[in-house]
Amino acid sequence: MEDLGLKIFGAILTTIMAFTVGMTYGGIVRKLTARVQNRYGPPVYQNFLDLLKLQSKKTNIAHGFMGHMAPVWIIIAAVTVLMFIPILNGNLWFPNLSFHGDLIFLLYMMVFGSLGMALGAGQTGNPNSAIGVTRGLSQMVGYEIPFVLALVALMIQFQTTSVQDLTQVQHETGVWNAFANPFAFLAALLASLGMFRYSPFDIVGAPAELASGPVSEFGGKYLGTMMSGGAVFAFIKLTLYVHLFFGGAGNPDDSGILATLAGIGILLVKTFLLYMIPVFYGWINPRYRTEQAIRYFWGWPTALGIVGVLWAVFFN
Amino acid sequence: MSFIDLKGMLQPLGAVKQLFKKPHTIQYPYETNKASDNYRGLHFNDLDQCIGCGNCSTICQNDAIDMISLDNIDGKKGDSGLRPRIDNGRCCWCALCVDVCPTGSLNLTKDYIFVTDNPNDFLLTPGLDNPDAKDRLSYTCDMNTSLSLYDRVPMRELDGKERVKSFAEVVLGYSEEEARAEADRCISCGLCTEACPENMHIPEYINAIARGNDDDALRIIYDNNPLPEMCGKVCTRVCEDVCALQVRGEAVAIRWLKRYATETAPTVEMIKEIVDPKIEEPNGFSVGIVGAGPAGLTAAYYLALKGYDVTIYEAQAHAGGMIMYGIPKYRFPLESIDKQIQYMESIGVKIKYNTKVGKDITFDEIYTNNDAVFVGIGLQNPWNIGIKNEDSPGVISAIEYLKIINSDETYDVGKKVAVIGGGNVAIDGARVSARFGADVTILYRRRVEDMPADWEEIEGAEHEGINIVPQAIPTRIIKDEKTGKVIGIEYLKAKMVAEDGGRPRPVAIEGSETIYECDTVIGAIGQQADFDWLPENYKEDLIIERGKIQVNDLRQTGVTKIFAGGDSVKYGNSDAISAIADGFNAVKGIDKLLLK
Amino acid sequence: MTDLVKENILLNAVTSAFKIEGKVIRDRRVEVHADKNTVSSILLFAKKQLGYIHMNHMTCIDWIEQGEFELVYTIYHPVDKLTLFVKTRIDREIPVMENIDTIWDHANTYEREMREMFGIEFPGLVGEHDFILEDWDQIPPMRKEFDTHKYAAETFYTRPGREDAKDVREELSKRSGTVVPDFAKKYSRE
Amino acid sequence: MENDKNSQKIVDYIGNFARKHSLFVLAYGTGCGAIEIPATMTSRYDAERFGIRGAATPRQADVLLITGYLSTKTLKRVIRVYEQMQEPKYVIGFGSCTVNGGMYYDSYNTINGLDQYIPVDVYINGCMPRPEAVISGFVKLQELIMAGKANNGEKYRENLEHYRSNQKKIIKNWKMPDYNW
Repeated sequence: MEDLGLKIFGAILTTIMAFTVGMTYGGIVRKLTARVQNRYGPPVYQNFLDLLKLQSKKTNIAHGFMGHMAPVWIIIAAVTVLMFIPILNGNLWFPNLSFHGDLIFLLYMMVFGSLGMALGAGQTGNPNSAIGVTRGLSQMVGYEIPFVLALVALMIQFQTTSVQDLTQVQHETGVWNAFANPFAFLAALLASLGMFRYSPFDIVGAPAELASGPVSEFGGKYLGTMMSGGAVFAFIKLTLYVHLFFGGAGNPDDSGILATLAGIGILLVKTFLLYMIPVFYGWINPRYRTEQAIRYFWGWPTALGIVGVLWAVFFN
Repeated sequence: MSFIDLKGMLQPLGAVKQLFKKPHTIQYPYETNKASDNYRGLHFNDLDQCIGCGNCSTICQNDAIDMISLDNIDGKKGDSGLRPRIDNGRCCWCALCVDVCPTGSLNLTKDYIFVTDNPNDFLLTPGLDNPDAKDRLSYTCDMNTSLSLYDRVPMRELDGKERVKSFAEVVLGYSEEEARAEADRCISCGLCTEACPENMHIPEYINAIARGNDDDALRIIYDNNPLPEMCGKVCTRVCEDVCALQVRGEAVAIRWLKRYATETAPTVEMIKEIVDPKIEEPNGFSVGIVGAGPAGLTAAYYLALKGYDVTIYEAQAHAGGMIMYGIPKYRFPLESIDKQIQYMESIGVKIKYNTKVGKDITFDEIYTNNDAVFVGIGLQNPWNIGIKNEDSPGVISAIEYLKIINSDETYDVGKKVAVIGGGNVAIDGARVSARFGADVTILYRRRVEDMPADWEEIEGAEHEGINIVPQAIPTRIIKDEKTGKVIGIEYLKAKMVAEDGGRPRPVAIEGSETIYECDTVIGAIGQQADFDWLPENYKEDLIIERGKIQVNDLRQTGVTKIFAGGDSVKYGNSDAISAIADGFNAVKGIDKLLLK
Repeated sequence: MTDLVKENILLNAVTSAFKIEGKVIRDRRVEVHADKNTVSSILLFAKKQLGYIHMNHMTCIDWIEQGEFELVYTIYHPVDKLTLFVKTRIDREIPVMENIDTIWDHANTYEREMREMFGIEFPGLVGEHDFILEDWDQIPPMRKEFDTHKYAAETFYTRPGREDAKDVREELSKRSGTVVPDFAKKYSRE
Repeated sequence: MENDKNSQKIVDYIGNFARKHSLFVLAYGTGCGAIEIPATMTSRYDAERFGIRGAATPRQADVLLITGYLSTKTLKRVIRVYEQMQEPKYVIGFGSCTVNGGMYYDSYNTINGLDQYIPVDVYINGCMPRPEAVISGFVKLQELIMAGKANNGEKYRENLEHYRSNQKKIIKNWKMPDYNW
């Protein structure tokens, strides 16, 4: 029972941390983007204000069952996925529901949020939403291929389908997977550009032409909830990448306060640096059209993914 | 094309260095930006400088400017008392109002931020609501950028050397193009109409000239002035003193434009055809008029139009009064007067010449035979100069002198002439003398800029070689002991002493006696009315104070049946247009008295 | 200044073919005045024979005093860079004009606009009647007898608070106690 | 009771503070002013400092910018957009045209006073207002929000009859859906 209590506490702690970190990163990115654009930009906590305001707005518009469910779906997907992500490697305070094969499970669950959004957007009947969803799903088809190839390469190389195991391997050998299989890493990294939907892959929600795309019919609390889900998802992706390729964070043998804080610190540094890659890529790139984006993902990233798989098959 | 474009891949990294630069954001509202030098922001109006001409309101394409009366601003002559108020809910800051402001009082400022939650806040009275904006003027209207035309179309004149040779008319008149161009300058504000004693419809007839409808212009003029030819030539034109354009530039040549309008109808028949006066059926009343001066003629004309039986009794052989005998012919030729008189007579005004009331006919007779009497006798008797040896031969008053000259008689002024006084009559006397080849000097007590005469007259005199000695107080006339004739005049130099609440007063400087040698001294320091012809019993009832008959608004005297006008009543200045106004108003009075 | 050779050749070609009047406005601008029935044949002739393959514009002018609408067809020769104005006048009371959207498709847009703004009928013109205006129930707004100022004042809200405005000329007349006669008022400032 | 009131006050304060600093703007580019919005968003003026940010759809927007004259045809769309916005919502009128018609005051198809058809919180003077003026308009709106005076949606709901009758006077063929708030 003691174990279960700790797990429940850990789940709540994880969720709060994921939400806070995700939102803050968003705020920092807005600030940095502003600075790169030679202006001051909003304060770092702007996203929290936005969320607070959105949640305090009246929301009287109903678009049917899926319209109501979409944000909920997203947040459920986000929290569920979060439960399977190791936050700190083997730390007692941040337990997770790992099992053998959870990497494959995550692959499916991570699409779940987008699907919920797609269904909700479809129910609203707004043509802009429909177009946005089509574009979003097309783009997803684009980046999923290199991403899956990269993960398959890892699975083959280390003969495991558990995120926990992959992290443990890196911890034991001391070699990050980013160096163990650089091709798979590069493929996954390029795929992550699409995942975060920063420019140039932001045609899904292009405000000027699509009226923010899939979310165009969602305002107020719906949008706020979606925003929270998005923030959690951003944290999930970053943490997953850190654990898959950058050796994870935290020491599985020590769950003391100091070690935990150090682990969190390392996690934040690593995730932030990782996050800056798509953001930076976004600063300097204009927007791609959907077919350009797909061509991009099916070009170099996919090739790198295949090389990564071959590397895993033939050199290990 | 290389396989991997390394430069192309790394170049964008340069964007990162922006992170450490100072942003070039202006952190409004914590920092402010300076508006450009001629930014067109909210309006500012200098309320003291503004004359309320309403030109801004007229030009505004968005109907955004209203003229309203403000509490602390009263109208006066040359100021309508109204001030513009801008509806910022209409204004689009095109600044046309600024460009056409004749005084330059309306400007735009650098203030452009005005935010409110109340849509009724957008009415702004510039100057009143933002008095501190004066320091932040940006788009202003200077003389170069203004759309108003400040320069008068010059009037063609005879050359000074040419004109002293004869009594030919000095002013040549506007040609059609010149008149149209000059009329186009008018902004039709109407400030002049209030200044004009007769309240002529000045903007209307100038507009008619500008649009090429000279006939309409003449009709509008004849609506309340039957002597436009005279006014067009010798009017004192107080209207031009209050012209909105005169504040910064030259006034519209209202007088010359009127002259132009009258010149388009050179004969009596044409005047009659164009003006087409509507003469009403005789109403059975008769009015007697004493004196065929401007006042009497005006009263006669409008009374005749209204169907009265009008008779004028004139002592001289010519009608016109002071315009006939007091104004030299180079300013107002004889044929012009004759034309006007003929036109008067053609509509039924009867004039009895050489009929001096009190001598050829008694006033009682006129009084009893008519239903009303109008007295327009003018000022006939000159004031004395009031210095020693005034009665010597060679000393003459300007009025007498002009009368002699205008009656085609001769008067020998000799080689050198001194004229005392600074009014129009003095200048007339001087210029007439100059035409006889004399060397003329005007002695005036004050400075040249204080002279009551028209600046055009003064300039004309200077062009004709007349010497003006200002600040000179005559003390005595020197006469030759043997012949008794004038040989010179002695005067003291004066200095101007500022006086509280008045114009500077000349004070003689002791021991500065100067002698000017001359053959003739012409005195022109004012005239007074002659009431000798009036029976004593009327004199009391008429109430004559300080030489002037007291009348009410309708020019009615103490005696119900007697009306009076012209120079001899207390109303207005001593000029022709005031006399015309008196005549015009007396008609209203007579109408009221007789027709009720 | 060019010697206007091209322009005169064009003018002669059109005027002699249809026996109509015309003139060279300035370099590269030629206008001809046609009868309303010959307009389409002139346009066709210009398009097929002379190479005026592009219609720039088509517009209407309301000559209310003459009781006529003037229609101006502006067509352009992209090689010679000449612009030909074909002008015609139609009766204002019976405003019917031939439909030319068979010659240029985009004439349809201009004709629909004119139908709505001037009330000119083009028989056979395809398209909804509510094109630019919606629910218009007055006379066509571009006709000169339509008083747009009055209509706007009646239909739309005008913010109160400006009733105390005074007219300078009236104020001055009132102060001096005179009245400007009616015949003179037309020269007063509006 | 008093305690309740105070807690309500604090909630209001926090809500207003968040609203004040997070304004999602729907720029309905009707007139000339549409060109001033991008300028306001540029790095020179940087409206995002105030949490002002473009919202592409009326569902997400807090502020509706009417950037100039409205033709009767556009008014229909504006009313629909406005009604789709979720409370609390605010309207900013740009320039003269929204106050008293501006230079289109005598046009046959341009409305004159915007506040007759939808309630307006803040007017910005100008033709058109410069970006600084636009920002000062937002600052004014922020003040109103903080003071709890910006209750545009409520005003509209309460005076719906008035606004509807005015709207129907202009839009003769009323075929608009009624929204339930």
